[in-house]
Amino acid sequence: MAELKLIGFLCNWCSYAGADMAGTARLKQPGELRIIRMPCTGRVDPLLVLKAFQEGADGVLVSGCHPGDCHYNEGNYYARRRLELLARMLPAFGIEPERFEYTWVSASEGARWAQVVDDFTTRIRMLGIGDEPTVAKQPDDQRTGEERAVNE
Amino acid sequence: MSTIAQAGRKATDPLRPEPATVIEVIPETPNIKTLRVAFDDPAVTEAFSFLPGQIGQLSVPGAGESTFAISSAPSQTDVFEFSVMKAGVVTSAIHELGAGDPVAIRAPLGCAFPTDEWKGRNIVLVAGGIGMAPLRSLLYHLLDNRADYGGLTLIYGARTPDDLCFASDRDDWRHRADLDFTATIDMACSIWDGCVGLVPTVLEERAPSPENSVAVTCGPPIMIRYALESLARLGFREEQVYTTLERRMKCGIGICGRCNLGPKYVCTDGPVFSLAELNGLPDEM
Amino acid sequence: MRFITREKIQDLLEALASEAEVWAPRELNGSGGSIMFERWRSGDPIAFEGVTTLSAKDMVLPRTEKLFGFRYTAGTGNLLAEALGQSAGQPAKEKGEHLSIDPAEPVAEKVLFGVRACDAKALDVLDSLFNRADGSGYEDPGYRSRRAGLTVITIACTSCDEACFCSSFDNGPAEKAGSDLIFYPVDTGFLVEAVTVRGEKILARDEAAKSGQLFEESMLQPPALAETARVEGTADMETLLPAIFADLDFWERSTASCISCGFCTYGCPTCHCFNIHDEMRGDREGERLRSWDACMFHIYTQEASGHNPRPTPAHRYRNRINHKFSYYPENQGQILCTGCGRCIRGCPAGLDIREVMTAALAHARGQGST
Amino acid sequence: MISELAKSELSMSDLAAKISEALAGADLVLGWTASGPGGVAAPARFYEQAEAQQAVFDSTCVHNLAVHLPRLKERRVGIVAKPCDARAVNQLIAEREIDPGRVSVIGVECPSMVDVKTIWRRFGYGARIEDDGERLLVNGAEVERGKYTPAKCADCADRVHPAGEQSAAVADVTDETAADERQLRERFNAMSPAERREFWREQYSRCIRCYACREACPMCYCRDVCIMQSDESRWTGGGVNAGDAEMMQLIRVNHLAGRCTGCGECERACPAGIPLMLLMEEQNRVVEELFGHRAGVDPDARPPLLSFNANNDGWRKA
Repeated sequence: MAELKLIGFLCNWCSYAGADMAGTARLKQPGELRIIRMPCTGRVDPLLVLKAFQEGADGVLVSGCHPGDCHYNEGNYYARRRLELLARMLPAFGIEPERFEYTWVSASEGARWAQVVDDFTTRIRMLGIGDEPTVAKQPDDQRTGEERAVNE
Repeated sequence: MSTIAQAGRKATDPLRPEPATVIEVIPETPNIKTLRVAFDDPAVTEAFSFLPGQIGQLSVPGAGESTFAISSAPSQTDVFEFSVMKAGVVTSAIHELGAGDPVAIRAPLGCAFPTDEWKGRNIVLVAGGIGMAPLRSLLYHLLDNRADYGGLTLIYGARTPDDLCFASDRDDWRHRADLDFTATIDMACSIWDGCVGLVPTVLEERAPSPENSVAVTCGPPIMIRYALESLARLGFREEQVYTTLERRMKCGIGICGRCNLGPKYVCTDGPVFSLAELNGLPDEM
Repeated sequence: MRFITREKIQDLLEALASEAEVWAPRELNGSGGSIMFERWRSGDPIAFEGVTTLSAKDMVLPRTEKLFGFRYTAGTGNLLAEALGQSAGQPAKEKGEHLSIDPAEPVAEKVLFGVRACDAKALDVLDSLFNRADGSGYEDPGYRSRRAGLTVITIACTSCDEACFCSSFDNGPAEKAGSDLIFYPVDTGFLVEAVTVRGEKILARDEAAKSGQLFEESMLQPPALAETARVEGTADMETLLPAIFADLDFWERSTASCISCGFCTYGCPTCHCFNIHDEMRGDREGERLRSWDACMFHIYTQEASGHNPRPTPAHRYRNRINHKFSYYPENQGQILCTGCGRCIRGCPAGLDIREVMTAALAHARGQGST
Repeated sequence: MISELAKSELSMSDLAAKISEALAGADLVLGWTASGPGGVAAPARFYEQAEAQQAVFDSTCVHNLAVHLPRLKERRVGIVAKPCDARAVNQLIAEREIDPGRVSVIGVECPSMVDVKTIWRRFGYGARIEDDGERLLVNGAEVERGKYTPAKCADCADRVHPAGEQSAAVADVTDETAADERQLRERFNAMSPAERREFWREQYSRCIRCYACREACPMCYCRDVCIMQSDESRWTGGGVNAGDAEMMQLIRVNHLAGRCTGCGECERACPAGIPLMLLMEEQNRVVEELFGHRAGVDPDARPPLLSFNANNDGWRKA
């Protein structure tokens, strides 16, 4: 069975450090999540999440500082609005909303991080492999009739 | 399902580049590098030749393709040069290249300076910044065939000494008896003891005679504009003045549509134009 | 003339589909009733009426076309580079990379059924740039092989709508150029006229048909053809347009409602401008693609320096009109418009190219007299 | 500034007078004339008071002319605006994209638009449309208005003009209203996410990347530096294909979050008939649900995604 592809966008100042702590403490956690370090959840353009799904991610997790604790004071407040909106829009885009999660994990919460990853990974494992990447790059020569719904 | 093989197509597909390799990268200024390149296929090298003023499409496959003047001497074809100013995506990728890196090239494209018509005449070259690149190829051609031409004047300027390209060439040019060379910078500075002044101003000070002469100018659009005015004041008629133009190009063969000035395509009808030709075209620079 | 019944069209296409891809107009579901050229398979319905939303030009100029694939591999590349590198005491192949470019791929033969004369004529207009019959000009390998493998079966128009204006040009609703066969609609079927040898071969292929004879002789009279709207003086535009080129105020006013989208060019059967761009598939290989591009886009002429010679929609529309009615006729000897009317039907801003043409002609003539 | 509304009995001479009046202080006025292609109204610009007589306003004035305002920033502009168009003007003001001091809105009551595109698809391009406010005639024969009312008009929430006055007749909302669009929406709503993904792929496979959706949108004023058509950005490739078309629309939806005024111009402009408003409507609904915000209603309102509420935004507990 193909391996799940999970992408995590983690704030550099807290969740990334928290993940690091979980690692150094040798807390048991599943290995499918690939972490991308971000300067702040405020930098996590919702389009990054959508692009990850389009390119074939089976699940995307965003994690940052607890509200009130942003290194830049308010980045995660903005992020919270964007990410909540994104979460509610996913079904309309055709993405199962359960495949996306955003959460807050501080630098000292190594154990909590391990729990978050475990929960998220377990959830995506239950859902299974997601949609195939939308293969964009097909030259038009291969445009065929049968992929289309047509009036009979 | 039958298919037609693309047999019968001409031996060369003009949109298909030839693999080539960077031989050497010469930093010229903080944002200009000269790449010495050679085709990978000896048969391609064998068949390759170009004339001064012609252009080529240099690509870093994956990043894209961009158009540049060939800046080296037409007499040398096994290794030739493009001088590239960093501006966009492709030129940034080109600036990342080092010796040994693969590139792909379509060249030569476009038309050349009519150097045969100029035989026996004095030639005045007026260049600014990266605009020296096509004129450098022309200059080498003139020097390689020095006896065919009269007086040879080069005025080359840039904003600062650091922005002047081709440092080792300039040493040579300065010492040549058969070339009247002036390098100039826009504003005086401590590391420069040469001529100071904007190119058009210096041009008028040097005041080359229009008598039996041809002037060729290339540089930033604003410099070209004032240089053309200066040449007119010096008495150069529009058919005595040539320039080489830059436009956004894609195909390089006159069909993709974007580089036209009226019905003329800079990539095929140019990039070399006489001022007389340009004055007959719509003003859409 | 030869004649085929409507019922036997399916048999005809069936026979043709055994040897080539057949493409025919068809109403699409869920698209608000758009008619598009679609790959035809046995039994598929055909939209005999109406005009397709897009032209048939993607038969010869695909929306996105692979020019070639390329790959970076380890290994020897340039012998000269290596020799020079060794003599300079530096390893030439720092990254050990070699670039190879894939050979061209074959393209499928296609039959285009049910195209209108304006779209077929457009192929002839494009031939004069991409594939001159006399071999005197540029020959585009991709275009040429697609065109060489394309059979064009045209249905002449017996009716038209308000946006049609093909009668303004040399071509009309039953123009032959670009077609191999012309079908003239009559009561129960079509009178058929062969234009090319390829067309004649199709007329002569009855023996291959499962259902017996496809074509029969008919004494029916050809139908009355559509009379479209006309713009007078289109041939004069080649010489008149340059006179008003510099009057940007005129172009701004007459094209003011343009919102600078690309539908007029993408819908147009003759617009052919393109972009060349690379796309990687992972780190080591990729493709160079040629895709439709439009002169109405700002980015089309945007230079890396920041300068743009056509910065506003008016600059761009001016270029489009000039290209169609002045530059292309001057360079290729044909007007780059066949009057299909798609740019009028589909313009989201309600701009009518005929009004711009008429205004430009009047303005140029007015200037000429002063 | 949003000027007083034209009165309910707006006649064409009133409209001409309003335009003339606006031209006293403006360089040009954006409006419509009757002589558009296909015999319906087409956008026009009025520069001279004498030209104002040509102005019309009827139910074929479907275009949202606010799309032109960002390109006319240097000019003083009057604009004839339906209530939904005026929301776009408001939103442009709210985003500081245009200077309210340079724009004067000539508000017109909306009789509810007719879906010209659908009429033409059904009756042929250029079919004659007559609408006396009660009966809708196509080629001289009465048709059921509800079938040719865009869903955005049937569901119009802007009967009150943003300038404050009551906007008159909006088409009776019946089950027959905008039947096709409703059917599509119901079908979409019933789909699973996987079915929707398929639905969108099918839809996006028709996209030809003409950017009409973007160019027709009054809020897509990044235009010339838009990231979905840039040499620099790698959000999309340069080709024409369903994947890039999907990314383009995801970009548009995202960038219009809390900003879309629901005018439906993207969908109307799309030559491929892609139902783009399905996404916009859903997002507008979610934005209102989450932030209580409707774009363009209040020119002083802060866009919801450019602000936050530290205490009340906690939808998910830590």
